[in-house]
Amino acid sequence: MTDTLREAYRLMRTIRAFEERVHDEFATGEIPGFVHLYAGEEASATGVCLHLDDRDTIAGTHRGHGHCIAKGVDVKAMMAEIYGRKTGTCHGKGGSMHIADLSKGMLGANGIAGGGPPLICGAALAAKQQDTGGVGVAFLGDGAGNQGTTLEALNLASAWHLPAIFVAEDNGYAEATSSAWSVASDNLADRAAGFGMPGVIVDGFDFFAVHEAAGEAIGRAREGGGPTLIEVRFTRYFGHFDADQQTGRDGEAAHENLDCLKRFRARVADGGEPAEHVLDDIDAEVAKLIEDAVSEAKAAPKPTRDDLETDVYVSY
Amino acid sequence: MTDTLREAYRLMRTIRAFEERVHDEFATGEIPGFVHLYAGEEASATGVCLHLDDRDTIAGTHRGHGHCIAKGVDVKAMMAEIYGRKTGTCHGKGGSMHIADLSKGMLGANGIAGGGPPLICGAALAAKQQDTGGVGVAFLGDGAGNQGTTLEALNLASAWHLPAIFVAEDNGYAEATSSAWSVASDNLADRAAGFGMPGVIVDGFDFFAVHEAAGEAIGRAREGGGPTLIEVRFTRYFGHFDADQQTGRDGEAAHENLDCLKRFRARVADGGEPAEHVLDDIDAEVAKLIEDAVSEAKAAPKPTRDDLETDVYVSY
Amino acid sequence: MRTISYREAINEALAQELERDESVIVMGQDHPWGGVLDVTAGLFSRFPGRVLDTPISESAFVGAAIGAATRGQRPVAELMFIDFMGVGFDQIFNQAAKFRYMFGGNVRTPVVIRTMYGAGLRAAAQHSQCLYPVFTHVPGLKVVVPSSPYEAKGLLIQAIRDDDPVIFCEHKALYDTRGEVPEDSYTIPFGQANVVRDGGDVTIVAIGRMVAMAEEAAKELAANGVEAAIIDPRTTSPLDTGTILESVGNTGRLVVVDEASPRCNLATDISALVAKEAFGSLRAPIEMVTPPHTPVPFSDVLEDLYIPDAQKVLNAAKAVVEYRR
Amino acid sequence: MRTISYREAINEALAQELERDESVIVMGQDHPWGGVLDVTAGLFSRFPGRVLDTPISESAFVGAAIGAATRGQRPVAELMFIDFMGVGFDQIFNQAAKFRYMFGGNVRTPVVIRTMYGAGLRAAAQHSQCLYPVFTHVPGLKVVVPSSPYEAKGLLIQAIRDDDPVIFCEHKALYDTRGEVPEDSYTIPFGQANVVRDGGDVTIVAIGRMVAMAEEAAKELAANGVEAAIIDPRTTSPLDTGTILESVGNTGRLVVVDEASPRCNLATDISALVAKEAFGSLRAPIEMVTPPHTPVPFSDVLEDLYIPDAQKVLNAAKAVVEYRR
Ligand SMILES: Cc1ncc(C[n+]2csc(CCOP(=O)(O)OP(=O)(O)O)c2C)c(N)n1
Ligand SMILES: Cc1ncc(C[n+]2csc(CCOP(=O)(O)OP(=O)(O)O)c2C)c(N)n1
Ligand SMILES: [Mg+2]
Ligand SMILES: [Mg+2]
Repeated sequence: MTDTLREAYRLMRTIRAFEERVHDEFATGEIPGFVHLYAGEEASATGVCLHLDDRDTIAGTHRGHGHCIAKGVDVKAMMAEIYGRKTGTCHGKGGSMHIADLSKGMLGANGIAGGGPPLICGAALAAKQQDTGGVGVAFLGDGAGNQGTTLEALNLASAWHLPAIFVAEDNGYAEATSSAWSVASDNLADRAAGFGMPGVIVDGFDFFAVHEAAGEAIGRAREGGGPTLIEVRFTRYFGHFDADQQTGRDGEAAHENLDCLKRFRARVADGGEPAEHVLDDIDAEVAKLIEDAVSEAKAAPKPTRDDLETDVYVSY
Repeated sequence: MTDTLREAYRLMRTIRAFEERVHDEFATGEIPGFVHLYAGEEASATGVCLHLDDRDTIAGTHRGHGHCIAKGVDVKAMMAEIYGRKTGTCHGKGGSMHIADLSKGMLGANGIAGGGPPLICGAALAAKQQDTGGVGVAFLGDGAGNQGTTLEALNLASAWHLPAIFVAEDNGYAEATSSAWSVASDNLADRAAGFGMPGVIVDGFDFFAVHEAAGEAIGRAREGGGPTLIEVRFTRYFGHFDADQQTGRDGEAAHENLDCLKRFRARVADGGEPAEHVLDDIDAEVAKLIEDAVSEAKAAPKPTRDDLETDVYVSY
Repeated sequence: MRTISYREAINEALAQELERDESVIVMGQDHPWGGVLDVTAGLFSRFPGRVLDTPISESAFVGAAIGAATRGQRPVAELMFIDFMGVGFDQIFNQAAKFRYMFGGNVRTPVVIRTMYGAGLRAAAQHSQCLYPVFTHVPGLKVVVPSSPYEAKGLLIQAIRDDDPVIFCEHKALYDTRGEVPEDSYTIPFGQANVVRDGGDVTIVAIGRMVAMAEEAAKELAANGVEAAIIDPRTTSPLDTGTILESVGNTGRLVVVDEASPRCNLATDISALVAKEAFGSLRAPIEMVTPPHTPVPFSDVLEDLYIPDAQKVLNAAKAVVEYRR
Repeated sequence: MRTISYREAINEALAQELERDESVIVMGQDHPWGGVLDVTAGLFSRFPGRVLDTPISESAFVGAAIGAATRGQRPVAELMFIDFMGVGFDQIFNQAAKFRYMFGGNVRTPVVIRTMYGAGLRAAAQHSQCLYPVFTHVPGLKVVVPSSPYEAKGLLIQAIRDDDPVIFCEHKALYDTRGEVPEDSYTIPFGQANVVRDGGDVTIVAIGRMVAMAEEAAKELAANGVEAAIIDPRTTSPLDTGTILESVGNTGRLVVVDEASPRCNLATDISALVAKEAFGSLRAPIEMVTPPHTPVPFSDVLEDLYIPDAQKVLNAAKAVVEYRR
């Protein structure tokens, strides 16, 4: 368990440090396009993905860096991708919203709200056909919970009795639109019953709560018990995309009180394991990793004209 | 009330006679394309539409003749349309699956499963904007209840607090696929809660049950109480489209016991009103109407080359 | 050689690939009962667990086929009518088509989406469209439009073995057409047109069911001493531009026959190709034979007028042959 | 005249029509807050109850706009990025586009779907597409692609007053472009191209943002003594074929510049039109300047190579002008 806790902390800290650094770097204007930051939601990806292994596949969202890191995608290659470099996860062709690494079971961040859930039905179906005991996990935002592709996927997962888990990350807003308004039921989890699966709600700042609920759902899925909808709730830190009007940012106070890392530290301090200095060491290691990731990304070559027309097809 | 009952019977009988005749005529090969028959489901369209008036709009399904007749679309023009004649509701350009009459508040049968529910959100929105007290009613099949367009529409109707009613006609099958399998919850009505609206289930062979449930929902919608999902249950008579393998036909027995017209007659016999001979007269009138409709349709002119490229745009 | 129908050819291709490769799975509405027009008849019971029924949830099950393709399966999903693409297109064009490029080459998505297209069955505006130009427009997709039972079998087997996403467009009015088809498994490579007929006077490029219209017209032309070459591209993406350009190089005259709506369709695509690449050999305007810019009408009279037929192809061919500057 | 941005021109058109006609309503994601790139800023509070927020349910709210249009409203719905058409296309192409024909002329559907298209913002493969060729392909839709603030305002007002469904495609990289725009309300009729520049040596037809690329190239050409006519069709459906054919009649040379993917796009459509209708005046191959057949890449280096630019237009124009048989 201590190993798991260390790993949990390391992942959450890595995501946080990655996102805070991307936030700073984006402000310099060197990162092209848009970035959507996962900072604050670390406990969700981490609590879920710690249960996963090579047999399993996840699909992320447009706010996908955290999902990637939690599923083991290389942090340096991710940073290079965000900078549009040839050394990036996608050789600079995808960018922040399309980081994927199939070899790690990461089927991609996704620029389409609701893009992931159907795909994950497929990953779960493949696991079932191949009898690997693997599962598929689709992360989605509260806003994407109103997209027909998501709702259909919930029903299909049940009809096919798939080892699929849908993690609805309700951070209160889709861009500036509140989930209290856009989700007509009180909770996204209320939709689960209409699609014949269990629905649970957990506190997204509490790694332990997420970890436990995910463990139960994933365990059930592996044993042939079918899909689950987990609603993970939190308050958004930053604006929708970085550098926007910061609507939905519920003030600095939220940052203080609603922080999975602080809560995690407080909780493990009670138990005594992992020791504080271990966590501090992780902080330092992560800081260095991110520092290296940024400097290597900046130094890395950009793609060239030769790369423009490759990788469209396997053969054509 | 006697008037309403007479009208109810007349509508149901008209639909039944229309569909049985189309069934026979289709067998002769003179009707082009495909027809999907509503026979057996008359109580649904009738029970709902009797509450509607000029302010109100409905959207039908591919199995749409009954919805059209119940909303007052001209029966002779419908028959001519099914025969592809110039005198048809759509001048022969639409056919069975696309009969519409906006002047009667009928926004079209629809070849797309789940095509109607979004449109009806719009009709309800227009009624709300124009403050007419009107409502929109979308009919949909059990199969279409799994289509994302339908599911999104449920949520939107709630979020916008629209005067919209969704009538899910569960006849047990979508083509040959049973709703018990394809609808992952026990009932389609179970989905209502997940979209913040009431959901009710009624017996589709019982005109009175449908009429009562629809009255309540429509009344609530007119008064600003928002949308409702009504699940109407029955067993399908014929095959999916006429002349197919008749999968899903649960035998002749169903025809005997599960018949809204027979039940209606039995029930009003108890009450004494309308008198049996009144109903018999209606049967005769309807029989003549359908006979005339068919002979006029057969005699009507077909469209010509001049009609091919008209009516694509209002202006181009 | 034995003669079977287009429907049977497709069914046989599916069966042989299901037999050959464990990773092949097949899914679509009503598949346990052979699907809407019996194309998948018998497969459900013959390959237990590998032929799946689906709810009417095109985004979800087409997306699932795509997701499964990235995870080691070779799914064949049926979009019953191509007209239904509107409720499942995102998964096809933003997901499957773009994965490989967006992910820097680190994924294969060997999915086949079988779908019925075309007019002729009085099925009206929402069940008669062609729409393959829309898929052809999208980089990352391959698009197949088989014109005969022989083509259908060989191209479908190729599609299933192909490592890219393939849209396989079956003309619903061809299902009962019969033709010679080898019993053994075989593939027809993508991007290789079939020269249906040789001829030095005019080149007719025709897509899918339109190949038959071109053949009828060519017979009539031959009776009048005009020899038409007929080219069936078989796949619209990739397109065998070489064969088309070579033929126009010989004939100097081109007619393109496309059942799709006339704007931004394959007729314009192939005309433009030739106007750019073979201008020097062109001796007449390029004629396009297509339906008018209208939805597909229901009435039999109107639908018959709508669909390009042999007579229209003949007229167009005559016009380009007789053209003098 | 006063100068405003493309963004402001669109906002002003919406405001003036909301003001003028009670039946106009406006809807889209985040509309209470001005939408994603501030295009609808201020309208929500200025027109209470007539500017609606929507969930991320494109089928439902685009469909609702369409349904409302059949019932007396003139809705303007925003599909935030045109790339999101894949989750709402059915309502647009099978419902709105076909109603009038399927229903025998007995309906009007005056809906406008505003949507952002185009590359240049490093927004990658799912947020940078053009896709107007797909809408142009569909009979029953009108498609507008404004190239400047002046065009944007006049065409949007026309779109709102128009009785048919209109897809209004705004290039996201043009929002900050400024230009002279009258304060009063005005309309620009559909199907009338703008002759941006006269010239007798070569005709350049360019769509949307590509008009600017063509203008840059034309300056360079003029410096070399070549006078290019530039035609901005403004609407791709209906298309002003007359103006294009007339110009090619004069110049005998054509370049079409289209930012859309190269297969079955507007470049092929217009090339094919000319190869059929103006073959007699053509003196050179028709050149098309388009991106390659790939998704839109993320990296700035690659995206810059991807997008057609003035240099590519210049090269194409030179090639056709210098062409000798
Ligand atoms: C189909 C679709 N519609 C709209 C958008 C534009 N968009 C991008 S992110 C976003 C908000 C998403 O909200 P949510 O799902 O709650 O995720 P969050 O950003 O809060 O993590 C929207 C509307 C999109 N990407 N895809
Ligand atoms: C989007 C879409 N997918 C598939 C179809 C093909 N289809 C036509 S009717 C039908 C079954 C519909 O079942 P249901 O909604 O239960 O209506 P019923 O026929 O039982 O009245 C199907 C699958 C369609 N028309 N539209
Ligand atoms: Mg959110
Ligand atoms: Mg049904």
